[in-house]
Amino acid sequence: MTALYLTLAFPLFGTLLMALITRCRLAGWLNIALSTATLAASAALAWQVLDDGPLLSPGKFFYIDAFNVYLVALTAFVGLTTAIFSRPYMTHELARGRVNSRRMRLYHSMYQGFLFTMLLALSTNNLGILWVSMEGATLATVLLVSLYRTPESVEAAWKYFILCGVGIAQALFGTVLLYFSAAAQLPKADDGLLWTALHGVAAHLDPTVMSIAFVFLLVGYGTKVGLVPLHNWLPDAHSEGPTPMSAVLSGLLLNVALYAVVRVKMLVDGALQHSTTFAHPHLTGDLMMAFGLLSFLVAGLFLHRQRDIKRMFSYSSIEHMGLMTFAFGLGGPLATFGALLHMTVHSLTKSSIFVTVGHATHIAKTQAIDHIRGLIRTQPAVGWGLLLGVAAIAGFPPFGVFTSEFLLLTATMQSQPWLTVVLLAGLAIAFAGLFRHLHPMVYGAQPEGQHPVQANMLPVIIHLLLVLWLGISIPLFLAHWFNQATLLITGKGLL
Amino acid sequence: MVLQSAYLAVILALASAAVSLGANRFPALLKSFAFPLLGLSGFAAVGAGLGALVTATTSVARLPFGLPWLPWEVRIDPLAGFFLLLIGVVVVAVALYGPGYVREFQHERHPVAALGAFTGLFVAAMQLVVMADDAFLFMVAWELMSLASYFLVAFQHENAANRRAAFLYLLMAQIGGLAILLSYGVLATFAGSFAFEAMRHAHVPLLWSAVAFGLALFGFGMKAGLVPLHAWLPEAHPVAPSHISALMSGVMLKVAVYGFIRVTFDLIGTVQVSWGVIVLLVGSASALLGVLYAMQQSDLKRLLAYSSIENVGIIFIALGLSLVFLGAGQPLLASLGLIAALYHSLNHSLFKSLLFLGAGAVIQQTHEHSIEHMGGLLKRLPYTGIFFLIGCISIASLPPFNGFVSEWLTLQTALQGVVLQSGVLRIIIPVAAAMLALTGALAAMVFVKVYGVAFLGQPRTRRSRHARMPDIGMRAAQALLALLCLVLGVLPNLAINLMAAIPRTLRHLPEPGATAHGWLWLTPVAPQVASYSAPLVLLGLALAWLLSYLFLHGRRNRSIRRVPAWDCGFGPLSPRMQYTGAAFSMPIRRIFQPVWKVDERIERVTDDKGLRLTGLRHQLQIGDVSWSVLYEPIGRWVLIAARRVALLQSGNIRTYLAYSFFTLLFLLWLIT
Amino acid sequence: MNITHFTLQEQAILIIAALVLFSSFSLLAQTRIISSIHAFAWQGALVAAATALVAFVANQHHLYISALLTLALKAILIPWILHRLVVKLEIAREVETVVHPALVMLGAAVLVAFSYYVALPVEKLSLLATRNTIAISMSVVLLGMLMMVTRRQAVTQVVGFMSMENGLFFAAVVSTHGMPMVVELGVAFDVLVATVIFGVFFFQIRESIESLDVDRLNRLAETDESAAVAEADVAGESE
Amino acid sequence: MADYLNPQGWLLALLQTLLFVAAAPLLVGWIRLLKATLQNRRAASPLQPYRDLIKLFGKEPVVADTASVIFRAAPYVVFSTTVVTAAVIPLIAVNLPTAAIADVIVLVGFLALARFFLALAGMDVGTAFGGMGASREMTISSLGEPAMLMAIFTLTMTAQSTNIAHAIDFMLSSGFVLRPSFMFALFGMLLVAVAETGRIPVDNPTTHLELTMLHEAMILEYSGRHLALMEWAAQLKLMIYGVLIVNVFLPWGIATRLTPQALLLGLVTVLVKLMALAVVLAVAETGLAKMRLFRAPEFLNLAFLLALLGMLSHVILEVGA
Repeated sequence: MTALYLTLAFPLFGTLLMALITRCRLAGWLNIALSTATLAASAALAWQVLDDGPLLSPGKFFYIDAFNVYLVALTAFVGLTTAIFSRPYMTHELARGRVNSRRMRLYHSMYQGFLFTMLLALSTNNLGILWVSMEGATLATVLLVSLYRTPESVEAAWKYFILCGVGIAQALFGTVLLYFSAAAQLPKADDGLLWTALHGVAAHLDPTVMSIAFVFLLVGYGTKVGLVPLHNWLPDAHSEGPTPMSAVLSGLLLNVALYAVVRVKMLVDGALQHSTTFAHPHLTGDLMMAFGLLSFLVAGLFLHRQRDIKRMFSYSSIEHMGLMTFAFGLGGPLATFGALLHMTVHSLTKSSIFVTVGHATHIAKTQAIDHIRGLIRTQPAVGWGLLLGVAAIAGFPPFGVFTSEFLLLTATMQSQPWLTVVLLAGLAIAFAGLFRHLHPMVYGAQPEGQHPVQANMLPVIIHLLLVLWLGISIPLFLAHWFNQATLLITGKGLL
Repeated sequence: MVLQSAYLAVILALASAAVSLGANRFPALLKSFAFPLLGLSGFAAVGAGLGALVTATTSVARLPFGLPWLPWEVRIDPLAGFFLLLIGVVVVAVALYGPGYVREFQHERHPVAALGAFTGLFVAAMQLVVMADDAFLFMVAWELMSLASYFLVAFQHENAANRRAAFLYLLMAQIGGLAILLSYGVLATFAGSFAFEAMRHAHVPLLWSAVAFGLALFGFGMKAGLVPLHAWLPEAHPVAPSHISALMSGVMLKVAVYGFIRVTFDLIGTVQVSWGVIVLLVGSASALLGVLYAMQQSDLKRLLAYSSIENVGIIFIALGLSLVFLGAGQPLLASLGLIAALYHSLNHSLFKSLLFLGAGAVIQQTHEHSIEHMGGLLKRLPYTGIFFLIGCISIASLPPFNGFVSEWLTLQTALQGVVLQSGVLRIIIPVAAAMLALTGALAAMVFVKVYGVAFLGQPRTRRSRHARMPDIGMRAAQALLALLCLVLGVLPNLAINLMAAIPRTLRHLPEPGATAHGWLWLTPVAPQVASYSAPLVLLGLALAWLLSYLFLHGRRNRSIRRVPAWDCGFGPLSPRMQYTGAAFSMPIRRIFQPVWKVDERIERVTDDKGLRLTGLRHQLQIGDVSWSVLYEPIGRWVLIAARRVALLQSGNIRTYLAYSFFTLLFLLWLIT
Repeated sequence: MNITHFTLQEQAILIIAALVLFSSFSLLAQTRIISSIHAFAWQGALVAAATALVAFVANQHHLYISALLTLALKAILIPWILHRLVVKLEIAREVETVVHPALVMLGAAVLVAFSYYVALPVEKLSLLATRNTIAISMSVVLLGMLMMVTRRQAVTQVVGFMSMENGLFFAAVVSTHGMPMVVELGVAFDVLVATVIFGVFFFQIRESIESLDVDRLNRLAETDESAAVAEADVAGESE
Repeated sequence: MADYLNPQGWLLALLQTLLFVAAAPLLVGWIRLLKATLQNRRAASPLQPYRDLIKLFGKEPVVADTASVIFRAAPYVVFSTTVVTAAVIPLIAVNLPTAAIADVIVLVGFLALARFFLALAGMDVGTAFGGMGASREMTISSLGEPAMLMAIFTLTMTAQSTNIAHAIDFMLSSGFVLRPSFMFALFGMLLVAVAETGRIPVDNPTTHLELTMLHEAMILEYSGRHLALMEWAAQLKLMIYGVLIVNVFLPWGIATRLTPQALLLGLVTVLVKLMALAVVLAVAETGLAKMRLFRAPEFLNLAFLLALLGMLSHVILEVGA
């Protein structure tokens, strides 16, 4: 229990502390230190949960099970590595004069605040608090998106704010409906938002209300997941903010939003599948599959027309989130296992890609793909990092993304054989879209006036090594971990 | 024992990859460690292969990698052993050749570390593909193979053409890989597992097995370069460093063939005659078109790449015959066809690697890629010249070299089509065989062109006039391969006896009695049907040569006078008077007009006043038709779709809000 | 059961609900920013009143607190902040044109009908007298979105957003006597912070495009013509 | 091939080969004589080719200084390959051990090998004519090969063997049967033979007009014994095709048992048949004119078509589907 509180306390404390610290250099290091502490705490928490099962805090306010604890650990981990990357990066930005020390203060404080909201959203047991912290995440990041104060960044931030705000509002309406239908079933009305309580009585909840609620929640949290056609804010926000922000947004925020959707789906499924009257019991799954597939294909096509490197990779994030949504919608242990694995490898790979992209943009002094050239010649570490990262995200073995996609395709083939063709077509299109832009950036001779920058490739190396490891062989404890999560979500395990 | 040796091969290859990572800082590493390790890996592979073939045993193992419920299964049966052998031989040659060849790159400060590392990975991946016994490991190794070779293709990425080739290669490799994955998926759905062992015993309904077969043909055909899925091959093979081209053309295509054989003959239980016919037709088309395209190339390595398409086509003709006979219940002939296909795979990997290594030596010395700029090289590079000649004779399938034997076996198999019931097949098969004959004859013409233009006559450019001999290692590699070409041509029974176990262990086919009458006679079906004795042929040739030589030189005036060429009395010869490659292939270009996208124009160059004609400029571009009819349209469709989709991102926030709004309303309407 | 079976207070709640709906319509109809802010304030007040009434009827004491909260936040604080911002930005007198106002009104009416149709099955479930108001609250939410879609003014968009929040809050109150306290506090906090940040953004937008017309925030489009523009920008950047 | 160990058979095979090689120039002389008489010219003696060969052997060979080793090796390769080819063809007797060494497909391979080196030799000196000749020769032969194989297939489908000796045995054993497939195959074979041996109307062995010659263009630079070998090989090739045609399609009279009288009979009959064939050839060559190079493909397509018809008629008329 203390581990949990510490996990939440460190970033919260960090948020306040950073707001006071004026010396950027110190702040950068502190940022790393706090993230390390958070990671340690979350690791302890994970260990505890793995050993003696789910964990319900007194007052039922927090609930930690295999599903969210691994996301907690992942969040803390990526938070740390990104913090490591962000220190030299932001110092460089400061040197370039794109930010001043006041904004640096804001940046660091909000970085911790963002981590806090993420961890809170993951660990809470109360759907209302889940909503509150999701909104909090938006509030924490929106000012960072407009950190550079360029017209584009302000515009992006505004869109991000409005669209996510509206989406989140819809989610709140869905939550209210949930509460409403639960209140009828539960003795104590105040428990009506506790996930544990709801899950207990899910079978008795009214299917119609639940389905309406699910629609609101799906559209609401789906906006934050970035499902087409609710995705429009995502490429803007990811491309205009500082790169460490893009890394955590792509690597973490989307995961957490999807996590919320899945949690809700579990409830609604409980209601729908036990009811005898309701017309289509697989509504949730079908909706998610439809959204997922749509996002997957559309994002793949979008990749072909990108001019901004960060924008391109944010579209690839949409694509992969679509794939995961599809997989969760597909249901079944195999698909779910694959989706969980994909969540992990995607956030690892994608954040590492954004790290390299950050360095690349520093080398070329622009984000325009047309002006990033010959990275391998200019700075081999960055060039190869980008190349390998993209190869990994494109699903090439021996990287883990291949494994998860392999599982997803297998699962699809078993339940929906014809959708497999669509998936494969989408994969091919997305692949072509990524590489056609990647090639001229990494290959070719070194353009004049382009010099190496002081880059910290440690996060990239760590992430890629982890992904490689997951691709060659999944360690047993991790497999069991995923398996428990699968057990929770689908009711039957894989191992 | 076999397994250990195979593991050793993989580990050594990986070790060589690891070692060469340091090559940028210590260039000596490559020469003194990386390539020797690669060579050892090759020897280990040969050992494993021979072991599996000689003992005709199947060894199985399970490695602690992969998914918890899907460990890596490894299995080496004679088929896998055969391909391990094939890989190993070429790898040994490449390891000999490498040090001398990459020195040039080191001089030009290319990052040779990447070269060495990915070469090692590439070899290891190919060995793993052959060893894999479950779809997951197979796919991992397969895609790793594609990825590593992709990096090698992109090695000299300074010029844009190479980048484009690499991109095209990776894209098509990816698509093919997905198709293969899908085909395995279909099989696994019925087998309930991704282990090959389960697939072998699964009962797949006819429709689905046909789907699986089609996907496998598509996927592996794309890798093997069957027309019209070949577009990447002539782009990618030439731009890689030559020893890599040798590996790609010589070995990687065979790995694709292996995959096809594994899936079709081994995993899919029942085989239909119609499949065989399809494979036969596709093979014939690839063979003919491949050689016709090769005919019109002037870039040496590009020409060789196209000829690889041709040879893969020949291999698939033999496979198609084998499938037809299998479906028609003629196991003996089926195994004969299989043997023919395997034999041609082995031969092609030998002489194609030989030719690519030779081409590499030539290009390294002359820095010319187009044969139109070479000429007279036989005098400058005598060894390479002779070995290259041997390669040309072999690939032109002329006796007494190895190419002829396998093509002869294929023809013999085809001739047995008479035993089939269906008259249609009895017509199709001989026509296909005639196409094969045409292909062979054209191939001979192609390589007369190559050798005649590049190695004979007079040097056409200064650089080819000053070419120098490559170093000993490079020559040794070519010598090894050339020797093997001759041995496999003269003692075919040796190789066939080695392969004899494969049809039996693969699907209990009877061994063909091709070698039933002793080492001297090759009798595919029966001595009274057809027989060929390569040793005696060689003996006869030697005898006749000797006699005529003695007969002529036993007399006086054995002296030979050297004079300027007569040339029907025209003036002194200049290199520019020689017949060019384009001119040489012109008749064929006119006869088979519609096969290419020919862009030929002749410009009249006049003096500044535009009155006097000072010269003619002849321009010739040979385009691949498959681009204009297949690939470019697809690309266009994708871009159009992307443009449509981009309208979503209109930039107006109210539109975005409207999306969200209407999505909500639509869903609400949907569920109530 | 129809309205005659209700107690007087319950009928009063229904009256207020109707007024809230009306306020949403008036928000849609307002063209002057100031007056839309006022309308928004009135809506907040009405919601607060409704909350108080519900608290009285169902004597749920914690609802009094949230009623106060609503009053303070939605009826006073936020309108005041917005008002000051508008004055600061000197757009108080600005009049924005709505395209086809009649059409918008019609659409709004349709939306109300639609949300009633959607909410029917929900209402069957509840035993509260106020359940019929769920349709109302849902339509308030939808009308808020409609307002955001139809208005080009950043400020009015915010107002629309806030009125959505009103709708949500109203729904929570009337359908289920309010959410747990902690949640409501959290929501209130978020809304407050959101308002502040909105304020910040007005100035940022203002300094970046010299106006608050959100239609002019379209540098990040990806359609072809915008691509051409982007090209030009990139070229400019590179020099 | 049970008897491939008896020395007598080998001896006979050797003799037959020598006879084959020796008789080749005579056939050419005979054809020339026939043509001359048909064209009302005073004919040279049929032994003239021998005189030419001897003269050439006597002369000192002159080699262009641009030529490489290939140029000097080619004549020997071409000649010995052709000789080996001749060795496996039953001339006067079947069932000789040599017949088993190679079947008819291998024969095609041998001829291709000879052609390969001939073409290389043509390109070696680096003159325009050599290259031109090589290009044209290879083109025509590559079009001829499928036609020839098609005709062979038609035969083998009936005879169930690609081994010439066994095919001939089959013909003899099955008696005289009128097979439409054989008719077509025979015509196809004839056309291919004409094209391959460089006779009118595809090529003109007597021309030295640079732009019309095919075979001659490749050996322009040769002289002395090299030239002699090349010429001899060409004459052998003509003889080979002739013998193939007469012995495979009309094998009657060839010796099946190795008794002296049988061999004598075989010798006589084969001579008669060859002379008859020569008459046909001479008449045809006198009647026809050489065609343009780019009509040659049509000529060979016709050959292929005939062979294909033969195969079809075999499938349809003789066995039925």
